Amino acid sequence: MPIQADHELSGVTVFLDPAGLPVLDLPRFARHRETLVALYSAMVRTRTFDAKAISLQRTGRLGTYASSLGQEAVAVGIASAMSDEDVLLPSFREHGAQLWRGVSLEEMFLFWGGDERGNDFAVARQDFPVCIPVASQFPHAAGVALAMVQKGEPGVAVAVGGDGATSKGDFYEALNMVGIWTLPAVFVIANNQWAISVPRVDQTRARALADKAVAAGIPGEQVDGNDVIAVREAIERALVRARSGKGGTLIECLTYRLGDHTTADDASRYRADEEVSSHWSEEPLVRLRAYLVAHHGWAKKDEEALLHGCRDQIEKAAEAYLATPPQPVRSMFEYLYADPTQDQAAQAGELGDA
Amino acid sequence: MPIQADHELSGVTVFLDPAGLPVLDLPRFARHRETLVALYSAMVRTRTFDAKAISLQRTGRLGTYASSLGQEAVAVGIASAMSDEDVLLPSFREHGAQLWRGVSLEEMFLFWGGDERGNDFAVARQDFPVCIPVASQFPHAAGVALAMVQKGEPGVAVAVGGDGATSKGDFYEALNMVGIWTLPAVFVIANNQWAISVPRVDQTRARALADKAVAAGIPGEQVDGNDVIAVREAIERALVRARSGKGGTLIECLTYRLGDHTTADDASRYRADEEVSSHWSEEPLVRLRAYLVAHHGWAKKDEEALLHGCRDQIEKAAEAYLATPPQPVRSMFEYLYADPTQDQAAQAGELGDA
Amino acid sequence: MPECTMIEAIRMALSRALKEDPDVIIFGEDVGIDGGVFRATDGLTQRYGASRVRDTPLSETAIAGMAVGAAAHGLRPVAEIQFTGFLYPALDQLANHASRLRNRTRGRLTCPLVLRAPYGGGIKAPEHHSESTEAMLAHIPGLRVVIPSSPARAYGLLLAAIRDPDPVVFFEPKRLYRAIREPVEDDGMALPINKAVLLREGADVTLVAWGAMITEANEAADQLAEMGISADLIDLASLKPLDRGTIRSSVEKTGRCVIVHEAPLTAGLGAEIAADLAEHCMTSLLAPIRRVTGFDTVMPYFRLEAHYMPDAARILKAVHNVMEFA
Amino acid sequence: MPECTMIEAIRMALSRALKEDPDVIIFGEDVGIDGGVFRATDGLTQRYGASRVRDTPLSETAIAGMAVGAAAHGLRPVAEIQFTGFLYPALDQLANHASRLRNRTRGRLTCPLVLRAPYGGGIKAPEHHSESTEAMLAHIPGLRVVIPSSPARAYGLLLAAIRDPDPVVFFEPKRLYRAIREPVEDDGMALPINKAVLLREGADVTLVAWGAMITEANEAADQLAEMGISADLIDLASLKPLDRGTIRSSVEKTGRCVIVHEAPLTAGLGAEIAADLAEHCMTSLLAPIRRVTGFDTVMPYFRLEAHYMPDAARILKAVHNVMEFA
Ligand SMILES: Cc1ncc(C[n+]2csc(CCOP(=O)(O)OP(=O)(O)O)c2C)c(N)n1
Ligand SMILES: Cc1ncc(C[n+]2csc(CCOP(=O)(O)OP(=O)(O)O)c2C)c(N)n1
Ligand SMILES: [Mg+2]
Ligand SMILES: [Mg+2]
Repeated sequence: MPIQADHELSGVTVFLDPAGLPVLDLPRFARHRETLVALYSAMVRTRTFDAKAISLQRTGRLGTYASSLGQEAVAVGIASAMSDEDVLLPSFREHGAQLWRGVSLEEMFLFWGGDERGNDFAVARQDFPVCIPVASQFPHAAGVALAMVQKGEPGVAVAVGGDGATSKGDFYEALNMVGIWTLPAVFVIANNQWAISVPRVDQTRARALADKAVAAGIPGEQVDGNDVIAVREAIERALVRARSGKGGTLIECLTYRLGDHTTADDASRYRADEEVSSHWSEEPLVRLRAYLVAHHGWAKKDEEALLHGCRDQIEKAAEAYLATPPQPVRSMFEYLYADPTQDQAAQAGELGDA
Repeated sequence: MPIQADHELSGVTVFLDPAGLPVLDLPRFARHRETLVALYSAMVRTRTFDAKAISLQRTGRLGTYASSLGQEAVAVGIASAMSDEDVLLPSFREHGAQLWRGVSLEEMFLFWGGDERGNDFAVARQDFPVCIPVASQFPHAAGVALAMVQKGEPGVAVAVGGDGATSKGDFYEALNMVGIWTLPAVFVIANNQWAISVPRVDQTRARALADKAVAAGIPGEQVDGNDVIAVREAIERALVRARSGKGGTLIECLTYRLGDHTTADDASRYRADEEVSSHWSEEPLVRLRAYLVAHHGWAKKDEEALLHGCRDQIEKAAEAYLATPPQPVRSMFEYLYADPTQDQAAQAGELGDA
Repeated sequence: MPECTMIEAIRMALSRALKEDPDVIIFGEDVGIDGGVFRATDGLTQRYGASRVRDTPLSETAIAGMAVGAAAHGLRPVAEIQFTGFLYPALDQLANHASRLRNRTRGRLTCPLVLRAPYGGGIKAPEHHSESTEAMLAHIPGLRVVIPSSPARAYGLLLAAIRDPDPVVFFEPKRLYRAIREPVEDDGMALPINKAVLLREGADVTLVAWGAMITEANEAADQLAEMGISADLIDLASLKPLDRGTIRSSVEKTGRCVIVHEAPLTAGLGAEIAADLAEHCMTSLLAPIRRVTGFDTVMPYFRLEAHYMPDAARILKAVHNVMEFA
Repeated sequence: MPECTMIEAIRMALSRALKEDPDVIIFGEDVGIDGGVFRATDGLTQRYGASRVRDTPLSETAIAGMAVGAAAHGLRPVAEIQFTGFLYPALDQLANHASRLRNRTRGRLTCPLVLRAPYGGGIKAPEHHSESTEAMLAHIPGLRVVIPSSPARAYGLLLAAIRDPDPVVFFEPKRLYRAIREPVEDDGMALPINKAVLLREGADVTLVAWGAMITEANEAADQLAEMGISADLIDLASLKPLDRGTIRSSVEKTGRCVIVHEAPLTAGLGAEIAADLAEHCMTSLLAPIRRVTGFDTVMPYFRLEAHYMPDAARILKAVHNVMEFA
């Protein structure tokens, strides 16, 4: 009498199909041109940032960089649903979410350029920096959510990780904590089908990553992660639920990593070009643009103005980044403890006048 | 469109109800008096061992001891289903399983008496010693199963942990590995409703611990852990499945910890006596004895002979244990590496002639 | 002033911290109604509520990770790991996050958490219940590591740890939980967590120890005194950052040093102390620096445990050895 | 004899191990078709099959724990952790199980596993990709810790690690993966993993280093030679257990010692070496023992990384300092 994962997957939430045709009534927020343009613009901005970052890396002016090409809707969808009082705990591929939250382009370049000042966000000051050890941000999110509860704050902690992250024990332990304490946390999985070279099917035999919510007794759901409207709608529902004291949700966004894992990776070693090109037809910008063109009179000149504006902004930010002198060498000692230690003082001395 | 854990729990497998009345046709193995008597005897032996261990601890002649009172059916049910070629990876409460597998009473006393020789089993030489860090035995089981596959051995790795163990990341990571590689492993949860002072409901919001299998895409099921027939039947099915190359299973045995967590614990601090006494009516020995009496002519003299035999055996083992001189002090250096290191030789010197 | 044991002093400090700062929160396995397996939190959930003194599921990684998140978002979590042997799953969060968050964000987010754990051997506990892992933690930049050796120091150091703006690992020598009583005033006074404590003064040799080894070192010093050898006894108390100054001054005076710890010799924290002295006090040294430590082997199961742990006799032997050096 | 890089030498050793022993199995993240993020396993899954060179899910704890189970049941797993910064979740299995299984069972079950990980800094990698955690591991009784510093030593030491009957942590200085070429014969000859290597001989000072710091120390020694100062250069190679004899003999000869490592100073492995010398070679020492190490702070993001890493200039300064000591 085995229990199998025999419940029906309730289906993947999607509003706009790859061609930009609505397959469901759009949620209220998506009826406003302004909102849709903002979402679209944020995705374009993200993609433009991405291209610039890669070109800076290729020319030795940025460090190893993780492109979010093809996943812009996940990041933008998440952040656009969030309020200021919420806290974002991103992995390393949510550039679009960070930008929407107010992290500046220059800060982003600084971080990926190997400078801690890129994490000293001028706004979104409660948001966490990019998390490199996969899945270790999920317990942080449980902790942030716990702090919100204790302090009676209305916020929700929103952590994002990849499909690979769902195999880690910390993801699971944190999910279980969210369940047990009914914490206001939303865990988002950006399932881009690959963890470096390991495809989704080799990551877990769970039918859906959203199914893992069952192990913690909280709801899980799948959304089309290339439909920014679907992502935002699902996150909004989860945020409302969390804010009303009903606890956490696991949301799996189905998307695809169109680029290499990072600039240090060569995906052609392990996946077929045809697979990648087949996914280009589903990417998130095209479909929203098509919808804007068809329903909101988005014209060529709008598109050009947007692109031009983005490029301009990003070029300026890149220039500012490139012109930023490194921190003084002694800065490496200045932020470790609130008060520098004797050892550090002695060791800083070894640096001489650098 | 959230996915909820909306699948039906398929129900808890049980053959003998608390009164010993069969509620289902008994499986084939349970139709033989001999088999049933062996199962019953093993449970009685386990409980007798338990009582002796506690009394030795109370009189300062054994270390902290974890009683398995009330959970004998889980341990005996598991081991009785296993073959010699299988490997048992127990937590610290499966005395009945270890005894069935051939670990001697004296070895058991030695181990709990703080002597490593208790882990140098004369038989069951591939079985793992008791695992103290909760849940860390589950990845070992995945590794043992992997070795069995690589070597073409017919065995299955059987790991056992408690309800508390299911909250740990290593349990989950290992379960996922078993799923992904279709490994011949059976993970058994002895859900005794408590992890020291933390009740099952505060361990996870998952409806059933068996549900956690969903997160790894393998089957999970619940059995009445106080019905040794049910435990053995479910484990047997899982072993057959694993041996036939179909992969792992998670089995949750519902039982109850009738004693303190260990001899260092005082459960009256955190749970009501009434709760405990209510569970005495469901404990595993009574029901099988009732069935044996009703259907197999188990007589008072059989019972007395059994008890007497167990006590006798156990007293002898305890005496042998108490008479065993400690290992030479230098033994602490002799088993760390295959070849002792220079440092150790130097340090052993410091021990003088001890 | 009431006399109390270390476990009572710890409970007193925790209770005061909960009372004085609403942001203090305690969580861990069995810290609630059970009051912790050693009773450090006995009565606290009843007194301060189950939302401030919380039982967690059995999840050391999440306990540490949650503490990081909660601390960064304004709480002062005091998390308990039930035994140091079960701290390993928490190390990733300590080393990769707790210790770095301030530095990574140039001070924007900070991590004022305390991770408490019963530490060390000597109580005939089961396997994996007697570990001494302080050296691993003391190697991690950005952490503080504190180990008290008496009830009063436990009280004052724990309060300091909780109030400190940075992450502190607080190891409690479980062998001392109930071994000593001393007067402890619940006056809310913290002790400095960047200073070693000179417990007794002497002229001939410096003994450096911490935790339960203070008792052994002290006993050795008593016996030495009878033989006319007087010792400085330094309780390190704060192991990271290390108060090198106090140790160096003492050794500059005595010229001899014996370091005592329970953890295995190789790469134990005693090595750092000896290395520091070898570098900075070489000309003062009248004899080699000796370390009296646990051996480089797994602590034996408890039947032989006593042979593994350093004791006054082994310390005396080392002291005689350095005194006789010519 | 073909010249090869360290990464090629490692691949050659792995390939030979797979070929010579059917019980050898490789698993880890991206070790399969991708060949590992540094290509250490490039082509191996194609050659030996996907069942012997296996991609795992993203699960460091399970990778280590499975390696323990597989090793105990007769395989010789060579598991890869993608970077040392992601090794922390594997520590529980290393410290609580791998290192102890033989001891716990009085030799009945053993744990012949190798855990490989790209190690150290110097390649301008992102956060958490440049860690040096060897001291934490070297503190754990029952483990071996090995770090090669050249292609040929990588080949011979890795073969030895795989054939060793006990668990070995094998850290590969990623900065050297492609930095040096030297002739490496694929002859299946292992190098001893309990011996340090005297790389150059001198009379005036002993330099002790490992991994990528050998390159810096060697450069320093070259420059010293020009100044008429000759150095013994010891490549520790096997860090645990430590070959104390080789170091002591050298220092007894030279009377001076400078130890170099990338990891932070405090409680780094340099401390153990200095402490050992301070205890056993005191009378030979002509000058204080100096350590040139990473600082006691988180390695800065890569823009400032170079200022954190010890280099020949810092080593020279320390050597001059000990040479001038009077
Ligand atoms: C704990 C840990 N292990 C390994 C790595 C190296 N690594 C970086 S990203 C990555 C794959 C992550 O896959 P996924 O979670 O799907 O996120 P994606 O990169 O696809 O966005 C790996 C293995 C890491 N950063 N952290
Ligand atoms: C990793 C770890 N954390 C904490 C402990 C201390 N501890 C020992 S048993 C136990 C509770 C275990 O509960 P459960 O898994 O339900 O098993 P049970 O004791 O009920 O058989 C705890 C917290 C431990 N041994 N290992
Ligand atoms: Mg992915
Ligand atoms: Mg339990």
